[in-house]
Amino acid sequence: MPFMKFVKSLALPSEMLPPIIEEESHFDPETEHSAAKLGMWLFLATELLLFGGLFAAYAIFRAKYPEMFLEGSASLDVVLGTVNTVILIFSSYTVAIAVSAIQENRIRLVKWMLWITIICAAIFAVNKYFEYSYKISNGITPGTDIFYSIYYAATGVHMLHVFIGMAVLGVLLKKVNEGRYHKGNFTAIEIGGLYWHLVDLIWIYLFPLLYLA
Amino acid sequence: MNWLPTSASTFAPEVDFVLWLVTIISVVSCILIGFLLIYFVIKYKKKSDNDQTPAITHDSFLETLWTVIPTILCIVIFIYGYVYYDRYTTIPENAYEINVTAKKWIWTFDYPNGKKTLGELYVPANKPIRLVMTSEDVLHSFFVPAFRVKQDVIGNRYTFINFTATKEGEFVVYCTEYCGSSHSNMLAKVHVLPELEYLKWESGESAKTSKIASDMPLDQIGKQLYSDKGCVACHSLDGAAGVGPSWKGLYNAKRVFTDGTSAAADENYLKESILYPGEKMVEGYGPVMPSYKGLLDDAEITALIEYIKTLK
Amino acid sequence: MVNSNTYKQYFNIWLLLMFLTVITVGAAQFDFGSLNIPIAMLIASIKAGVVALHFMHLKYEDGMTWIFATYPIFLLFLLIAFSATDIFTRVVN
Amino acid sequence: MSQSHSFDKSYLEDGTGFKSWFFTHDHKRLGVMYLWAIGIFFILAAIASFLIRFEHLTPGQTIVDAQTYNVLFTLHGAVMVFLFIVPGVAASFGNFLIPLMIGARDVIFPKLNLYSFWVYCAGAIIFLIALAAPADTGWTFYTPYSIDTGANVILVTFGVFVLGFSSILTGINFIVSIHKLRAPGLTWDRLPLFCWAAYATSLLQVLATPVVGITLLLLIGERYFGLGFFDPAKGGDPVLFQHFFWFYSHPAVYIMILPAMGIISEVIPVFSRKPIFGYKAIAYSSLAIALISFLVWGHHMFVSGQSKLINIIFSVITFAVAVPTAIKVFNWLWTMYKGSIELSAAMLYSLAFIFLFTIGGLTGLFLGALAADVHLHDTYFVVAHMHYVMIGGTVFGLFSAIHFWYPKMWGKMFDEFKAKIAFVLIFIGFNIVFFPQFILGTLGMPRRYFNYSPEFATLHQISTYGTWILGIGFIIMLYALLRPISNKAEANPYKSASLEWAMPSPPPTLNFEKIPTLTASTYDYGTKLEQEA
Repeated sequence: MPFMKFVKSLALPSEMLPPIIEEESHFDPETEHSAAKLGMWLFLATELLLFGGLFAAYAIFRAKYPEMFLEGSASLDVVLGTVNTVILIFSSYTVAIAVSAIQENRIRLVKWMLWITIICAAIFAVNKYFEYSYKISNGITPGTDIFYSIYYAATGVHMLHVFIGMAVLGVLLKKVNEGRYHKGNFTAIEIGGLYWHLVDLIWIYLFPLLYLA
Repeated sequence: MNWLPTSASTFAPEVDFVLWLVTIISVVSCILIGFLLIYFVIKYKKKSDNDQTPAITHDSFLETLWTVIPTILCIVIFIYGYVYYDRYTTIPENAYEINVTAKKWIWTFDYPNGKKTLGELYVPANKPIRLVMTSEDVLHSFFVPAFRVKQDVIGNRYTFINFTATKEGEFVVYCTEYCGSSHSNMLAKVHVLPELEYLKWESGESAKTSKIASDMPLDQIGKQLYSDKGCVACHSLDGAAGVGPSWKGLYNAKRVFTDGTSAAADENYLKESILYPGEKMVEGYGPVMPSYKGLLDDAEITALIEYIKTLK
Repeated sequence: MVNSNTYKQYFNIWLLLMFLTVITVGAAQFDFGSLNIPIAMLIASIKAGVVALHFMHLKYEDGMTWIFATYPIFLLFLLIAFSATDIFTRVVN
Repeated sequence: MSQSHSFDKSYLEDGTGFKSWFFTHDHKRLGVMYLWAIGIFFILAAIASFLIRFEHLTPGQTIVDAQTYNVLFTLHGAVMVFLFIVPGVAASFGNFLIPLMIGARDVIFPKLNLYSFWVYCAGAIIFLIALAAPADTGWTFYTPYSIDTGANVILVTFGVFVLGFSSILTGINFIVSIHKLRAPGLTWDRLPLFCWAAYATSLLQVLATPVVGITLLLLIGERYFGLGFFDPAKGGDPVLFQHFFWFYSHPAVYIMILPAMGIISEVIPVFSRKPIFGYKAIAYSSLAIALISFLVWGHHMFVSGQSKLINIIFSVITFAVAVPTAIKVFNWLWTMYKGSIELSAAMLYSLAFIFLFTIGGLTGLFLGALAADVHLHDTYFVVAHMHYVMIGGTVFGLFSAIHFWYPKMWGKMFDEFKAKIAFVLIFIGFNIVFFPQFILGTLGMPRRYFNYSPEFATLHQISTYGTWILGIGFIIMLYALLRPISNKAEANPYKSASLEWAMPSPPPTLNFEKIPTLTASTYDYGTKLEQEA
């Protein structure tokens, strides 16, 4: 397990922490922490339902036009899709490590993990870019047929979430570098992590539905 | 004052029954609640700041009462609504099928024997009719208040209306699904004829040609056709540009076409535009007008042109 | 809730997810007829469940969070069920 | 952010100038700003409706042409729905009241609350820009018309999408606040009914809005990228658009009405000096509505080309929802029984709510019954029904709230007499406008019609005259509210038992110096009877 060794090598505990700069709050930290998580889960519920419209459209049109979907799906690049799946799942793994590491004050590990996650996201985006441009250069556009409408709409909206996720992780990384997060203040990283996991979750469904149908 | 339109189909009295049923329930409930409101306000009016009031928070009997009674009423209303709806949507046996095509903003009707009418639907009385409807563009909805029937008309698929007209006469058809600037002009007429007369009309000895033969002046016939054939939906009479050019001052006016040529709108141009509207497109208008070839005979076209001539 | 075991656990979860990904792609090479989609969705749901429970720590959360996490799935089911009921029962009666 | 922790300055005096308002985290200031914003948009959309009614004074063209008319009703509908009534009571009074009622110093995420307001402003600005090149689709954006039309649909739908975010974020804030910030002793069965209603509303906002979000996003995609889901010409299904749209928009009806029901449940006990009758029934039915309202959307589509089977299913469930609503009406009514009723302006609006909402609800029965709906769908009957629920219900509820919490919000008193005159005019005017429309509908007058046949002229004219009375009523109401007669309001002028009245009027910025502990219900009126104990 070379990666695990790498992770362990980063386990340099207790860096010097700058003084806590916290904004004033009217509520105790315990309440704030649990509230933030509950709020985030609610937000994830809305994200799920946002994609829900696309899943519903998929279900209905797939049942209506099975051949079109089989044909369309066969034209997509399974290898590229699989690579992207592996990348996203790996990035989910690294974010999970980051969330746990911050609770132990292993700041360097957190930084590394966030960096890896962002790079994974970037690779995912680059792959997607090649996929799109290849399709479009072959004259396949969102208006070609309903399958490609679903393909472009679903992966497009998902891509948008990847970009938002990258931005969120980037901001978190910046704040980690500034020393804003530590054992006593890690809610933001936990919540940002939840968002990134959702991006992964959606892809876990999109991948078989679009590429393997 | 009458609150329901003429009842002219077998479905109409059934709908009216449901309407009456719910109206009676509603009026009684409204009076009850309105009465209680006013009665409580008067009876329990505040007398002083020290009024003693009982802290009532529950009353099992009343709560059961106002749960059970509305439930029963709802069930009754649902059942009537359902039973009549079921009857209306069941395909009648030996139904006489007429195809309906909706297009901004005109209704076209195709009859089993190949006959075709625009903006006017002819049906025999007391015979089950089934309309097979589709749209060539956006959503429309076919609504005949006198028959109490309504159904949205959708592109790329068929929707249906079943009815049996019980009254002879002329009834209005509305489009009730918003479809653009002339939505409220997308009207048609249903002519319910006695069966024999209908058969006569269908076989070509139409009652309508007698209109031309009558001693009405030509331009008056044209005026009639203007609203009957759906011209009204797109062509105004007051000079305002609609989907199509206004007819006011159209006769002999100079028309500039999309290919850069131009011509005067004389009799021959007008006739050509009615029969082959896509041939010469005037700048600023889209190719949306249907061809009236086969839908208007020569006498009718002449009548329309005469009418246009009168619009200075 | 973080201890020395946590990272090892994450690693195992990741391995499991990779394994399931291989299964998904592998299963797609065979034709199970009408079962294709249910099988793919089953595996995807196991993956999603694993991510939610372990990576997203849903297994440590309280009942309210569980309700908010699962209710949208029920709503999505409703949306699909009702609109599909409409679209696939439009056959002329 | 400078936050003064003084508890002897009211929230209105704690900082002046634009920045102190536009960057505030204070839920009360945000509530007040929402109230102003929705008020302005209400007036804007109301002006559009006056023009629409004026156009109908005569058949054919009266003041505007057909295309302008279509733009006007789209503007009226879209602004009323998305900028006024959906944020409406929940964002304004929800923000102002929830922390006060649950005994908290603010909502749980004060910064997020400010961001939602900004997002609302951004959405509103997009809407206003879109007015320059307006849409003509109606507020429902039905496809394929909205795909084909040459008018500007993208900007308006994008505005709705942005506003959806504001709605979602506010909803999350309220739900989590009510979960986490209730004062000690404020158990769920003591929670004020307005909070119950706001909680249910927030659930709907959070769970329904994303679906309309993706639907409108896809509609933009259809226009911009040529997606084909909703376009029959591309093998798509326009009825599917309606499914998606009403999956949100039916729950949205409850987003609009539930908070108003909450207000009524607060106002009636205070002015009857009685505890609310059937607290649990009202509380749980709010929650039940939040769940069941997701099951009835298809009753908007009985003649849309939906299958017969699904029509029947939706009709059954629709009637099932009618019953809890009836129960609520009787609960409010029986709260007044043996009370000591004071007819303040706020109470008058609440009583009018009960009566008008009853009419709105009962006429819903016509539309739920399949056979009758075939005739009434998309006629003026639906227009009248909807306005009886939305104006007679929500707007009257909002007016009741504006009058009831006026002393708390502004620390001033308005002239009850003028307010009551305004009420009488508004009540009469409203009924003159909308009651004739029921008859127009049964007679077969379709909605969204620029032109109409002369047989409908009389009823249309009566309806138009009504808008003038209604308009005068609104102006008098505004006058009464904007010209207070006293600059000093007591802490609790109506002797309410609810928590927000236990602090000075207007309250200090952080509300409670010491978080209170509750020992009794907030509806603690009247003396307990022997048999009740």
